[in-house]
Amino acid sequence: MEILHNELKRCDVIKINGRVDSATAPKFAETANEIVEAGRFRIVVDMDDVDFISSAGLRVLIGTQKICRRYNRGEVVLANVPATIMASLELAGFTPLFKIFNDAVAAVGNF
Amino acid sequence: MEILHNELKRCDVIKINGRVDSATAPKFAETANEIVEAGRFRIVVDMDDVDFISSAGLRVLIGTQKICRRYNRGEVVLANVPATIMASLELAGFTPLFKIFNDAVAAVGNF
Amino acid sequence: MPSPQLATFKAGYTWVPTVKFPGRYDSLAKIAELVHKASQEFGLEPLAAYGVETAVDEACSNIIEHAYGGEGKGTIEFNYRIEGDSLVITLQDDGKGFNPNKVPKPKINVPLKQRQGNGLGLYFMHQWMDEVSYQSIGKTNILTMIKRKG
Amino acid sequence: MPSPQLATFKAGYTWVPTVKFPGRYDSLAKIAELVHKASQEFGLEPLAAYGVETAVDEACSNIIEHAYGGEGKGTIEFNYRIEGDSLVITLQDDGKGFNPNKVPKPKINVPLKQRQGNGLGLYFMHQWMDEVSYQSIGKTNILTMIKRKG
Ligand SMILES: Nc1ncnc2c1ncn2[C@@H]1O[C@H](COP(=O)(O)OP(=O)(O)O)[C@@H](O)[C@H]1O
Ligand SMILES: Nc1ncnc2c1ncn2[C@@H]1O[C@H](COP(=O)(O)OP(=O)(O)O)[C@@H](O)[C@H]1O
Repeated sequence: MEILHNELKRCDVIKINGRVDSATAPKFAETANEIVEAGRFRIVVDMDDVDFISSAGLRVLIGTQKICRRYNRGEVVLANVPATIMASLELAGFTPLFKIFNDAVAAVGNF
Repeated sequence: MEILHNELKRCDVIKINGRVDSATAPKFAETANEIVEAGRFRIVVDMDDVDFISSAGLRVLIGTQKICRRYNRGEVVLANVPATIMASLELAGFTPLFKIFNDAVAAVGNF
Repeated sequence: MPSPQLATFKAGYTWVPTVKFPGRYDSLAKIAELVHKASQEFGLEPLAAYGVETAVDEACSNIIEHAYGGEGKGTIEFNYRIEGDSLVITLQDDGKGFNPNKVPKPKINVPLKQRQGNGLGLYFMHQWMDEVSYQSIGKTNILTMIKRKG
Repeated sequence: MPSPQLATFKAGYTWVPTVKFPGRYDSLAKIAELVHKASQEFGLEPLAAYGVETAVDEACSNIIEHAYGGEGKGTIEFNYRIEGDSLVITLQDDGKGFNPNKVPKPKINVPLKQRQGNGLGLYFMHQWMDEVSYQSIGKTNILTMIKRKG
């Protein structure tokens, strides 16, 4: 897994490439933590190149969403979600908890 | 030429596909005019799929930039500029007049 | 006279040797490669194959985290066979056993604040596979998961 | 005795028939296709080919806008030939002629407020091509632009 972090004016984009499983989810969590610890709570997770995400990865998403939504200070949104991962998010009941955008431009532009 | 216009929260994205020449530049100008007439002055021009742009297209860019920069109310920025078009922009002396971003996400995120 | 092993073979049965992986999280990607191979051989479409990958990943993560209580404590034995219209995957460990029937289902349709981050593993296994069964024989725990075609 | 036309042929000279286009802006994309073909045949790399496309597009736009004063008033005759290391492109019209030497250079390095939107056409032609010449013979204006290799 590879993580690219792009700090923009009004939000941060985390682009994940590859597999998010128990081996790699900690790296994703670390990036997300760095962002919220910097006092930034508007995050776009760009999943265009994610091959696979297990419940370990979903755990990071939900944990970060809880922190970001607190005091209405921001939120995590998703972009470019592949069909397979969309099915997982639906099974997990995540689709009502995250705004999902077709592309990263729309996701960034929503903030 | 095909034009896609995407109105986001804080800016508008114009994505141009194909050739911008004297035949098609008026359509580009029309889209840009609609945006500024709606009182919106932050515009991203995404050139990823532009094959060619003549001075007729550059004229639209500079005209729109003048309108948007007035009273410091906004600006036109460029994204995904192909190498050939970058050479044209440089010859035309446009590179100091427009912020140029590697991708549309960075361009939108700059507003 | 055929050997005893061969005698158990049925028509449409593909036998593949068991592969043993260290019980570490970096084995997950390697196990996933075998799962891809199995799904392809079985002829699963991409979404179903993604589901099988998920079920196996969750099962193996649980073995490391819960059965062994951490990385580097034991091994995971992976095996698959294709029996007619069934892809049968087994995972074996010799860690701590558990009773899957005593594990509560995760609460899926709750507001964000009440939503738990964990508890999706077994749920995913049941959602993506057609059959999931677990037995402990002596020190060995065997998880069997079956995916059917169509 | 060879025909007078053939007598002017030199070694390494490719003769291509002149193509006549209506003086309308939607001819520009069609002319660009011929220019691509010419650049490819001549073996130009993509950036140089883009420059030739630009020069021809600007020249034809000027013919329609300035020589004819609008669309649908006359034709543009396009011809190219490859002479050794030179790609020679000619454009002919029978509109109003002009004196290119009297056209001032555009001001390129000025702040946005002073920057003009027009005046880049002739400048681009000279920047992207190695030679640009213009003559009016009777009612016919001929623009010749040459791109050299390397
Ligand atoms: N292979 C296993 N060995 C022992 N206990 C397990 C195993 N798999 C699951 N469990 C138990 O079942 C619970 C639920 O597992 P699961 O649904 O995967 O969610 P999570 O791992 O997020 O807790 C675990 O917390 C653990 O107590
Ligand atoms: N083919 C032509 N016939 C007549 N006048 C021309 C022609 N091309 C250029 N001109 C004159 O030269 C000027 C500069 O042309 P150009 O550099 O292409 O910029 P622009 O077309 O934007 O004015 C034109 O405004 C016009 O007066």
